[in-house]
Amino acid sequence: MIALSIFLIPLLTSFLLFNSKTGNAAKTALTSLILMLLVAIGGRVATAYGLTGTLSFPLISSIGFSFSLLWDGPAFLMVLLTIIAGLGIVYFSQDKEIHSSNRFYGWIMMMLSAMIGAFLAGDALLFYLCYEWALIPIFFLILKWGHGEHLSKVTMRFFLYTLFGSLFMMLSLLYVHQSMATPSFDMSAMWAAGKALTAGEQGWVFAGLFIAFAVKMPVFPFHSWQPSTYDHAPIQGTMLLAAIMLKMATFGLVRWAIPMTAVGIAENGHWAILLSVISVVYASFMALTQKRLKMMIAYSSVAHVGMISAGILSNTDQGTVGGLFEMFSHGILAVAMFVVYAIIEKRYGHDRMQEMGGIRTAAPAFAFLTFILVMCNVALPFTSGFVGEFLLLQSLAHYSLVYTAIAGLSVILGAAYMLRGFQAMFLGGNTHAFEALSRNEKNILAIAVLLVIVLGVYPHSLLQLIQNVY
Amino acid sequence: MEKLVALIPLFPLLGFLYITFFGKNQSKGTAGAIATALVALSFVLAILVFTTQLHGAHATFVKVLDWIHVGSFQVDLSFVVDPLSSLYILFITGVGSLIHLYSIGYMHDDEGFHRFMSYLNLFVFFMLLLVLGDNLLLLFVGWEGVGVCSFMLIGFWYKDHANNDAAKKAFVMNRVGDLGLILGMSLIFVQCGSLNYNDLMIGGSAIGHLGKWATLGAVLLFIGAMGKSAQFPLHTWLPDAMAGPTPVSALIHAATMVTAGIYLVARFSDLFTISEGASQLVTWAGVITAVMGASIALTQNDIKKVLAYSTVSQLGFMFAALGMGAYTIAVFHVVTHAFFKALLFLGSGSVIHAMGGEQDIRRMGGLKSHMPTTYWTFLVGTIAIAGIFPFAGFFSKDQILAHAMENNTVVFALLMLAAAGTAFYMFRMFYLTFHGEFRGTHEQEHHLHESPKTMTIPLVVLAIASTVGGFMGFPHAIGHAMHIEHALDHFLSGSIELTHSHMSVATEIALALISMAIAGMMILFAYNIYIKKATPVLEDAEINSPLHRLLWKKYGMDELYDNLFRKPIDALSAGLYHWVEQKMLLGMVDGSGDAAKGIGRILQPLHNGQIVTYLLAIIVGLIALIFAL
Amino acid sequence: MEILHNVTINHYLGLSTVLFALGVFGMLYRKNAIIIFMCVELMLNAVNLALVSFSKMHGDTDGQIFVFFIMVVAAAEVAVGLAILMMLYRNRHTTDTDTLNDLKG
Amino acid sequence: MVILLISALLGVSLLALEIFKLRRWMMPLMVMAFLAIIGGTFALWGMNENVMMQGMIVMDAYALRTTAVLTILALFWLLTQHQNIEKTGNSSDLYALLAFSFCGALLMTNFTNLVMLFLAIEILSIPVYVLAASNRSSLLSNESGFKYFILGSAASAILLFGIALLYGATGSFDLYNIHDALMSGTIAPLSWVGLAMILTGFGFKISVAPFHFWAPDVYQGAPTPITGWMATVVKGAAIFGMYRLFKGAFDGAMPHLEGILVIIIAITLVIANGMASIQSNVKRMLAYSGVSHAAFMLATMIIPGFDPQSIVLYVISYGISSLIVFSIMNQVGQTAGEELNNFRGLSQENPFSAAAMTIGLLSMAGIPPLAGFFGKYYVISGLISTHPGLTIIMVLTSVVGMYYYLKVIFAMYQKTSIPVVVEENNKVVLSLGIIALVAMMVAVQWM
Repeated sequence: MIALSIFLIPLLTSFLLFNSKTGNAAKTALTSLILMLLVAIGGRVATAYGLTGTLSFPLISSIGFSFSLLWDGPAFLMVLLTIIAGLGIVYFSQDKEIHSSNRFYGWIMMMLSAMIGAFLAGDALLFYLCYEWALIPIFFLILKWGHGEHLSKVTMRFFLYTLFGSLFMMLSLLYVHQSMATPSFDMSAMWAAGKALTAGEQGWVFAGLFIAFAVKMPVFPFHSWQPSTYDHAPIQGTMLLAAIMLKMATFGLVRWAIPMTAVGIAENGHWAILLSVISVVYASFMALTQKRLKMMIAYSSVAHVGMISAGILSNTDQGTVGGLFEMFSHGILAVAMFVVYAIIEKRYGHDRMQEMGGIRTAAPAFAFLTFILVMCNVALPFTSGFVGEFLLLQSLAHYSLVYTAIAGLSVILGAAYMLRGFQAMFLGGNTHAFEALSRNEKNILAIAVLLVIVLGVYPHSLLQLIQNVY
Repeated sequence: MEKLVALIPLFPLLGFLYITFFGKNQSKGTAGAIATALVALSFVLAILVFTTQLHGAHATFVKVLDWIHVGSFQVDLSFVVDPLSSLYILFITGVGSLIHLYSIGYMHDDEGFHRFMSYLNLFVFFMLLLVLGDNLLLLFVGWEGVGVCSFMLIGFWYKDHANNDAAKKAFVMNRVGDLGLILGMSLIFVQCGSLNYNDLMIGGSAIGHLGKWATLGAVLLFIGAMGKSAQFPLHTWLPDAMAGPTPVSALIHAATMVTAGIYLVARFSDLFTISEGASQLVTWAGVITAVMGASIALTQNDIKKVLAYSTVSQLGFMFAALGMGAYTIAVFHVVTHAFFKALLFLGSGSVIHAMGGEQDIRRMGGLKSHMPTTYWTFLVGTIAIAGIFPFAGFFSKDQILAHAMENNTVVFALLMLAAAGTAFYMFRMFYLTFHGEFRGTHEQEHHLHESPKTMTIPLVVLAIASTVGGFMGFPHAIGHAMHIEHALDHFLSGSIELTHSHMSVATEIALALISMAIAGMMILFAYNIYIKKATPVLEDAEINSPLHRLLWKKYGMDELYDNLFRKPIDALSAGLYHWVEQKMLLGMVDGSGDAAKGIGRILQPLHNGQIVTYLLAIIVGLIALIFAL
Repeated sequence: MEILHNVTINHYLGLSTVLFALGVFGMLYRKNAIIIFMCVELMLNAVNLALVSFSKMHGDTDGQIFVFFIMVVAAAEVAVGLAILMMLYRNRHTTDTDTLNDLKG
Repeated sequence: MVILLISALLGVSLLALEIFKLRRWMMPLMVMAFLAIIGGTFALWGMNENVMMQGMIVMDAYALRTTAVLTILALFWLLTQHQNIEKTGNSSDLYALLAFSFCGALLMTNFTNLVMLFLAIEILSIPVYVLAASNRSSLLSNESGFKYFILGSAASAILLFGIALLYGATGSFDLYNIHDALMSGTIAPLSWVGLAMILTGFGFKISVAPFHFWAPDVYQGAPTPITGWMATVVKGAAIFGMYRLFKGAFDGAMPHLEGILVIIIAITLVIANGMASIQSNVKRMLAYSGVSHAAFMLATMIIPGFDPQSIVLYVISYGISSLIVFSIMNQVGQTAGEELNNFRGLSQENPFSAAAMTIGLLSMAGIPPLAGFFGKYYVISGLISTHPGLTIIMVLTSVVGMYYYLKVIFAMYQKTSIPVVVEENNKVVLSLGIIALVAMMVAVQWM
């Protein structure tokens, strides 16, 4: 029931918004999100006292498809991320000028609903449905509220590319599904069926799944849709993509790929880990050469997810837990970093870093908060980025120390490009008139920084939540 | 009593938080007093903790918080109290509180005063974490934390991009070392299954599970140490780091942070002892650094740059000692070095303060009469570093040399050379600064003054420490009779491998005399050139002799790195971005779309609207089917 | 008469095939819509011939009955076809199929 | 039997109504007839096989389901298109022709004898020849009707010759007898040739490569409502008939057949999607997309076993999606034109139409949770273990498919100063269709 209501609240809100006036769309969305947060946390507490949050009823019994929602630690964590990121996005944009805002927030809420569905899904087909369905709202968000001269080309590329990937996931899931005596998409049945396949078959099944996830995460060389899409999307869309949407893919690795095809990955999945590791370094190089803030953040995001992917695929406790933790941390960080971008872009009218400078003098608090976020981005200890990234590197080290060393290069390169950007924008003497941050902007950054530090200093509870679930 | 250790890092942290969030309303005096008092409080606690270790060393663990527990990976926020860590916290908080006090005066006119004090507090917090952590990961927290503080403090005057560049360079080069440390940790965890000192070394001996990986593990840890402690080839950031305010140079880039590498190697002495190869590497890196640092310092004219290269060189001495197995001696040198180098930096700060920001010793001279306290304390520091009995530097440096003589003659010769150079460049700087005629502008001369009390008190305290600090490590020859020989050695034996020496008393005394004689000769040499002959120092443009130029240009390492790493990496990423990212990958994606359209374009003429064509296609299809079936 | 007795099913089938092929080739080579239309009829009649002969061979009447159906359908087709053709001619004043390519690509 | 009678009488009654000048009763009559047929199928749902007319036709579960599907499509077509038909002025002729065609379509679902098959095809096709040319003043419509007629009757002749040869080889027109004959002993070369010709004939009717060339021309030229009819009811009936024939007579009997079908499907997918991606005329693009959907429908034939669920689901999901799309297409075509540019800015003044069209297109593209996804799902799920290569081609071409559907969606949501404005006269029906597309997820299990 808990899971169902968290899934339904945003969906219903989106329908409500589509049929309402533009007046207080943001308030409605915020209210709904706060309600979700309360239900989620209350639900988690209630679960501790024995209430079952899960739900399952058959939809198409002939193929074993049921509407089944889980309410375990990882699912809760990702839902929490979705809600928090959603809150951040809506809170941030509530005082912005947005045309036909009711539909705008409607699409956002629908997107959240689809993603929550994917995170909660205890049924492979349901996961796939939500995974695909999430494309539609973001597609309209980009198309209708995006900007830039190549908007339609970029949107088209994004949509087709990600669709292309996820269709391979369908093939893989169907292959596993077909191998059962009594077909069922139920999670445990799928896991068992996947494990029963030969290593060779598992390798192929994994390949299909990984291509889907690799496109969405994205991992080199499947990432070429991402920077331009981030660039053209409205800032809220970019946040949705970076903070939550790509987590569907990494979460898919944890929830579906690893349990089903662990043997296949170990024997025939080296290429995927190699690609992930290459992705980390390659994206760092890309970020190093960017002149624009948004692009730099975009590439740094690619580097982070490459690390998540590599760590998860090396398949140890540290990898799985570290991966989940890093997803959460990166989600919050992504929202915050793009808020920083939006703040600067609004005041300068562009985001070419080399043409800025001295923001620190004008807005010391802003600089302070941003610096902590930058440090989280380069995985400084006592920020949440460190806990996740370190666990992932540990996990990767179990697989190969050489890969760890290569992926670890991002430790150096990340510091180089992040500090280069920070220096260009915030430090230096020349000052440009810089309007003080609004209360909303300040609040959202402060909360993000607080979360980042609290999670970095005391990640224990969160880590306990997502342990030993498999 | 040991439980109190948890409070030691807490006080500076509180100071940081308080000044950051509420400091704006406080006057500079109050804020500075709070910051200093909190560190001093920690110092008092550190003394208490230290005394518990005096009577029979034993390691105690104090757990504060559950931190990261994932499967077999179990790491807590937990502190270790043992001789090594208690010694370190003692001089960190001690020297730290003095420098805080000094900063109140030194930074008084700076608009970023509050910021400065809070950063210093934060730095002390992280430095304490580094040495108190009972596992490698917590050490790493402090390790990175001090790195960030170093970044913020080097670039403290952020409006000048030269400072920011130096800060960034320090951070990124440190990160190169950090990668080594991360990999080392990973290797140790994978092979030994734990990162806790207790499992690895103190309570257990899991470090032995490294087996054939021991050398690799030790080398990786040492790479981390190289970055933080500015060892060749990762040393170039330290001289640049002098861009920060002088107290920062004293605290971070002389006394404490840069010795974290020595702490790391000393802490893992069990590992380095079993790996001959790694120890060799440590020795040679140390020797090369010592000689190189000393040689560059001979030609530098910036008072802080000279001290910086001197620090590099002294750190090289310490690593040479570590590599030769003299862990306790290295730590001894860390402590004495902390005293006299902090003193020297603070003294130079006092000079710079008086000179209105001027740092070039060619523009100074004759300051002796204007600032007597600074002069005398600076003299103590200079003698101490030159290695003259009975000042602190003599004891520690001499034992390193003695140990080198026992082990490897080449190392000994090179270290001796570096020591000789040290005496020369220190006195060169000393004479040029305080003696002779004043060479600056009239305006500067007019403003010359002795520094305020907050600045001179720390100088005096440190000067005393530099004078008597060496007594804790009397060599056998002197201390034997009083039963206090190697007091520090014995104390530290609770934590790290003991240094073994088989040297006879006669040799020891002979060596001490020789090294002092050489130092004395060098001092006279410097006196001869700069006081007696008053040879003017060459201006930058006049430096022509190739050797001089090479040294003055710091062996061209900065340019080399620029051409070897920075430029190629920038070019590589720009190239990858243009060719692979934009042309190849995007081209592939868009190309696959064109491919589908291409199929259509090719087939379009077939769909020409003619019934005949369509019929023909049907017939051809039919015939094909007939043959296929 | 001798020859007629030697006519086997294969001969009928051969003839039917030839007729069918003629129809096909006629459709391919002629440009006049009416001729093409007649060629279709020729093909249908070829089928009729085949069906009747098979019917005879199998000794049942199914095939022959089928022929009646085909004839009926063919008649219907003729009616519809001619109507369309007339309309086409009225609008375009030609029955040349080569010019009928406004729809293509 | 009753069902067939209703459908046959429907056409006659419509003509009669015209005579008695009761045109306004035609539409209700048709609706009632369709509802009666749907009701009939539900009433008979669980019954046993019922062989009728001396083994010429059979009412079995397959026939009932497919009948219901075709009738639902016809009803939905009627509800979305009746205004357009009535606008033409000769609605009675058109309705009657449609009713006859519908009768043929129902016959396609329940024949067991090749004679009935032939009759069904002709009854299905001949009215549609006329319908395609029904816009008498339009040269394109004329051309479309003529091409359809000439090529269609040639294809019928080829099919017929195939039937004759098969009859010669096996001595029967009955599906099951043919199957038995083919299964026992060696297979005569005649039956190979016969099969090839039957396949050609059906390939033409359902329009798969290389027999698809007529489809784009005819679809484009015919009046849009008729195109909708052809793309849904006619194509559905043809594929249902083909399924019955192939599963009934040739299943397991012809060793190479499966391989041949795989090749045909693959070629069709590539050609159709490639051609569709370069079209600027939306209607023509939809025609090519219809060809690619035909390939999917054909693919249900090679799913092992006789499980009509996949084909039934595919036809109805594709049918409803296309009818929605063609309905909007028709409105835009009448006001602005059929080119891609004419769709520009549709969402500004007509958000409902744009949304409906978008949902229809997304469903055709197979985006979950719309019906089109489940259609594709069953096909791919059935083939994944036996023909993984083919499924990969399906997936890749689906992406191309998404590309050209997206082009339309982009155009509709593009901002423009002179947006197209259309009349929205059947929102309710279209909404029902959209709901059906979403509800299919749950309804799948009853198919």
